[in-house]
Amino acid sequence: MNEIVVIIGGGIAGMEAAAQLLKLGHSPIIIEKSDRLGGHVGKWNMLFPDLTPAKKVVDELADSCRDANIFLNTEISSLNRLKDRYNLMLSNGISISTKYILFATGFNMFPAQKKEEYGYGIYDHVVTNADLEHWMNGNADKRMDTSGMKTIGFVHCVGSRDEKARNPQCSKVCCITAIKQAIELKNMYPDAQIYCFYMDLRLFGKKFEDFYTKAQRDHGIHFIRGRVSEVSEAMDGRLVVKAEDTLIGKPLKVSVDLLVLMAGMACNPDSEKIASQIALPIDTDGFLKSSDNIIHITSSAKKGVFYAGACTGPKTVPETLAEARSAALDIHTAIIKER
Amino acid sequence: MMNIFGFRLSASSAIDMDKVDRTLFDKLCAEEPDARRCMSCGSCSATCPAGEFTGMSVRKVLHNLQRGKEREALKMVSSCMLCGKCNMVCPRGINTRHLILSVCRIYKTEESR
Amino acid sequence: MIYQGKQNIWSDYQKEIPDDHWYYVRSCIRQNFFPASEKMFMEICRNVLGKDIYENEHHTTCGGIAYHCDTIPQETVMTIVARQFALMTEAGYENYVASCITSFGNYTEILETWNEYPELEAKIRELLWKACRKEFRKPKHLAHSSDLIYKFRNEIAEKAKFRLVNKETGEPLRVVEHIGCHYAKMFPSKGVGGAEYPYVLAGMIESWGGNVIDYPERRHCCGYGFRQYHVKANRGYSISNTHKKFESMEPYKPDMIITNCPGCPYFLDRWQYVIAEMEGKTYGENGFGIPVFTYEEVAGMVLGYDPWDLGLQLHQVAVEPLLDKIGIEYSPEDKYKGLNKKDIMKPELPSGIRCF
Amino acid sequence: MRDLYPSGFDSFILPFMIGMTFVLCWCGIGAVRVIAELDREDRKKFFLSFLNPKILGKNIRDWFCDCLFHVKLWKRNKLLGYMHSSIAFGWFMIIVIGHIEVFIYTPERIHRMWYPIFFRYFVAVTESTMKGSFFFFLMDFFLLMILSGIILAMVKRVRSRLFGMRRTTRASLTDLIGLYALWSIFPLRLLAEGFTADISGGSFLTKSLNMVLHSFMSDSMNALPVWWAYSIALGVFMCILPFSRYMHIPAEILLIPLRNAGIKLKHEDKGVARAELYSCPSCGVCIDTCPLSAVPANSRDATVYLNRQLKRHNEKRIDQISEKCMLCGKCSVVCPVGVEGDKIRIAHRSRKKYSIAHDYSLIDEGKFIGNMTEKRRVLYFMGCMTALTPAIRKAVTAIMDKAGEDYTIMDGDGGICCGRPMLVAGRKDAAMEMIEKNTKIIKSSGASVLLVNCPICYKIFKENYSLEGIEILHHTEFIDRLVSEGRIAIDRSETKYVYHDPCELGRGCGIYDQPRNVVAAAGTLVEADVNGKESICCGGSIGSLSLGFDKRKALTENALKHLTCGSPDAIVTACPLCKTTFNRYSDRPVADIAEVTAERLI
Repeated sequence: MNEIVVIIGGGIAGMEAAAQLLKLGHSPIIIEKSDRLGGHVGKWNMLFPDLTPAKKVVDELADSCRDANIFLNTEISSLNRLKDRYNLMLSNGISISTKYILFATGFNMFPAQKKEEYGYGIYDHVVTNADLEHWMNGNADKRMDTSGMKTIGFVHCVGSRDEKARNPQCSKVCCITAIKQAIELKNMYPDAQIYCFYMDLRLFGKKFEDFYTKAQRDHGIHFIRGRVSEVSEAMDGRLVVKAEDTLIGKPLKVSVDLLVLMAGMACNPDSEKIASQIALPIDTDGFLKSSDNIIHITSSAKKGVFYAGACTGPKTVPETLAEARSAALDIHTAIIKER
Repeated sequence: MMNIFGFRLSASSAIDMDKVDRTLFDKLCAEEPDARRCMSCGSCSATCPAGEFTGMSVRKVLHNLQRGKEREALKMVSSCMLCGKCNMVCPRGINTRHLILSVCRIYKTEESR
Repeated sequence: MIYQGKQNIWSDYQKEIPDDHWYYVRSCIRQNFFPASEKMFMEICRNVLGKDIYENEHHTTCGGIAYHCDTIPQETVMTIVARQFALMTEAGYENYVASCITSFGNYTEILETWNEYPELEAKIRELLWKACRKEFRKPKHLAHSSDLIYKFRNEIAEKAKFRLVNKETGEPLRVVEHIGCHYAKMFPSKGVGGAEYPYVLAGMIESWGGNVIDYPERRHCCGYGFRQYHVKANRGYSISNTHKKFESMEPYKPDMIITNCPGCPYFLDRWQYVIAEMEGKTYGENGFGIPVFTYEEVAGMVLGYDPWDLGLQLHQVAVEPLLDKIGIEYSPEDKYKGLNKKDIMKPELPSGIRCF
Repeated sequence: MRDLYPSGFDSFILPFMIGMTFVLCWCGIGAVRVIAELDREDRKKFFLSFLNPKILGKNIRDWFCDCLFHVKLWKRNKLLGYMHSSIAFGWFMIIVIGHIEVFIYTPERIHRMWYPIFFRYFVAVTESTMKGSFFFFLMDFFLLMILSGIILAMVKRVRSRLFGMRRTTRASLTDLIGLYALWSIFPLRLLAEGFTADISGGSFLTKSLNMVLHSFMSDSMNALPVWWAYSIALGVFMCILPFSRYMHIPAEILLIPLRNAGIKLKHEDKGVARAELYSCPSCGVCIDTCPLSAVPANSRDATVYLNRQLKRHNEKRIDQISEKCMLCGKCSVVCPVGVEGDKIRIAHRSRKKYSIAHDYSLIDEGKFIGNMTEKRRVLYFMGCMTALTPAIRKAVTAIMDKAGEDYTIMDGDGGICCGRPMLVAGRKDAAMEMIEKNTKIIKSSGASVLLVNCPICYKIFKENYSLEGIEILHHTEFIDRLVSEGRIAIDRSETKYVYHDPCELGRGCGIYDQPRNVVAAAGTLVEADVNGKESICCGGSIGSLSLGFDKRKALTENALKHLTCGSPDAIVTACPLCKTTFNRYSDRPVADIAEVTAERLI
């Protein structure tokens, strides 16, 4: 008998887990609230550090999980537990009973307009990392003035490591994303001066450091250690960015033609909403709480409920995929044990 | 000029990147492309024998030059003894001695300009 | 600039401003700097808007300047404030309205501190009791007097005789709004429109017909900064700040500056003279400066009060070019006439900046 | 023997005479110029040296050994040595014997410069004597010698490895013209003399050739075109000589007395340096020997190319080459004519202009003087690099403690640089200021021995400091002395050590034996395949100004490859910089000599 596994979220974690569960002979059901699979990665253009097209990754994953039951445009109306089974009511009227649920609910982009001082949604040429990827995917964006791109600023940690913005964790991927995007923009506008304003550069992953040195040496991207304090719009529409260069302890200002805010990863309120229906614990950082953070990252406090990907905290694409595989294996082991 | 008020306007100490002239630094990078690779770890400053007396720090020199604060940078550079300790400790392998010699050739002090 | 985006933010920072029955406390220094402003505020509240506003002659300083100059400890300033609240309580009011921005900030900070540390509030109650046998209730609403004018800006606009419009061209005047630092920078939610894009003065300007100028250094301090001005050795620092602000707004060619703080109009006004003397530079047209007003003065002006009754002759920067621009009539010969046309004598005119 | 032509002249000699006159004028003017470029004191020293019989004797010996016999090349490779000396000495002998023949047979023609060269054309043999045959034999013998050298030279063009050279210089156009002219001179001479051997006489070579030629050519007038060709070849060679590598032939004659007179190189292309430049035979021995050449692209930065660029005044390349060099000094050691590649480079560096001058006013030597209140026998100067290799400092002090030495450390908590790094960068004024400050400290200490463990410091202390009454010792000398005096004893182990000669210590200061004694006392000493004078720079040298970190790896690996060919268990060196550099890439332990000693102290 095929065991049904409900996967909440059709991002890369959900797709990868579904693909693995299919291979292991189970019947995954993906429930995705938007009209397409791929989640955040699906909206991205290129992925660090090898500039792999995001579309390629998403297409490959979608292909490998196409035999799963996929409900798009579907939300979970209610979720409750009955003995060892979970009953889900979906917004499309279908109800499912399953022993196994995988949360692959991912994260939300931190809303950059919350950092008012950076003027997102107020000034004409302020965009987020996601907007930039969207634009690089060929979508028009009137904030991108391609004719006058002489100076570009990147603000790291927008809504990351920011207790006042109630998002105290490091979003892990923004440093390397900023460097990637800076290099991409520099390739498009070789004469542009590009500034990255950072608090710490956290470049932990494979080849990340190479990327950083390349950005410095080959692309001449300027790294300024200091958090941007405020942004103003000058008369000509350029943005005046102020920060302290903490390495020499002096205030610094620069006018830029485009300001890219590296919006961080915030917890997804939807996952909290669903989790609360079966009383799953939430961690202090607002993300779902794993039963422990070292060897049981993919397990929850409830039997049959598993986690994969950024629903438990910021993760990179390869980390998310690895976690999805490991969650699939955990589910498989649990199913075998039950039999 | 001391004036009737007993105080005066002081120039801003802030760095204005809009006014930084990059010509000389670009020239320096053509000589020593690794100049841009500094990650400000501070190893060079900590090991510098001149630094103890004069505050010399290759990191700060590089930093100040990139921020248009040439005067501060050049003052430090003049106390370098070229011993090469910074060269040995730099984790990025920047050829600091060549860098300093190139700075000494490319830049000019205000007096000599 | 995306106006819609700003409106979104303003809608996030709407504070509750009481409609009526206000207990008013004056500023220590405003009456000396711009003497008609507080008088005009009372006049507008009572006679134009018809509100109940009460003030008590026993109130004192809030202790803010001493607090910010580090000359008195926190307990002292809190006890002073507690006494102010006690006076309000005794008078039977619960809507506390401060004329001074630093006071407003001071009250806000103390109320917030008491919320976080109730034991401190208890201690202050005890201290107040020991000191003067008074008890107090915390105000239900705390407002700055500019909040009230903001709230009733449209009523004022309806009754106005003039608009902030250039009479000749019909163009709206370009107005710089300068908010006192202690208004919302410490507690953004306590100010109308928050700290980054405050709306309290911008709202008045918009209702009264002007155009708000958004210049890069709009968030910058006027330069007063208590210790920076009070200690003569630091005054260069104070004026350098003001200078930076003027340099930033200059390209926008502002017609006037409106402020809501006691210190700001004074320093923005007087330092223009000092900068002119030191650097030979003026920021207005034809060798004049940019006139600086308090919001009460501007309200009085649009409502049609006589400029000299508003005390505009005490401004360093000549206001006459602006009055001409708006079309407000005034009699030049009465400028230096006091009450009952008594001659208060014309001051010596500076050389660096044009004045009348 | 009698004159064949009463005039004693034929127009074919003109090319030779033009060439000869030209080259003599050129060299004469050149020599005057070189001497004029010396400063007054050096010039005086140069002239006086000729009056000194000792120096004069040395000059003569060097002229013979270096210019004619190429003794250095013989030592390097026998075939290479033979090739050079056969041509040089053979040619010299042909000229000498030619003159002797003229002197004996036609003394009235001795003033005619062309006579000894074209003697066989102008004379006819009258009788056959023993004496005549002897000269004929000698002439043919030396001609054969030269021809054999020429054949070897041709072989070398194709297979230089046979001569122990992996890479040779890339010849310039003038070099090629000169080369082909030189190659053709002697075969043409053979042919010419072969044609006329029946009239003018000859020996085994020429006479035999004459027979062969006559078997199919009867008209002796055929000889004239060949004599023309011989003369033209000579003329071309001499005209091209000043512009080609063959300039080294006359230039070396001047360089030898300059060097023997003890005149130092002061300018990169004037005076001594000019003599050296022109003495460079472009042989390319320096290419293989240069540690930089471990990366093939770097072989264009060898001294031979520096010389070439200096002659061409290609400032950009000169800058590049002179700043890239590690100043290991190996090219100077192996150079057959004694071009001092490292000194030329330093001289060039010192002509660079620096708009930012040094300012050491804040570096206060008083702080160090104040720290040394008690007088000790030994003052130990660690140097900057040792601050980053504390194991060496610990070992040196442990050895001194064991020996009961009375010492103090001059720069235990940071010090003033010795000045050598600045000196080799060509900024002598700045270096002198550091020297002055350190001298003050050293003198105020009252110590009688200055101990250093860094060869870089050691060299400048030895050469540029004036520390009268204070003995300057490198720690290798110091430890060797302690061992031989019995003040310390080393427990010998079975470990196989290879000793790496640091450039500044070996070639720089001539210290080769003391460290080997110490290493041999601690274990088995094996030698690297190139060692001593030809030891390969570790790649970490402060001598190079422009060589980046990433470019040095290959050099270090190459040095390690040579060091470890005897499969040693560990590498021993005597320089903190070599130690750090080797440690980075070595597959076996690298230790300073002091560490090895301290570890095995009994």
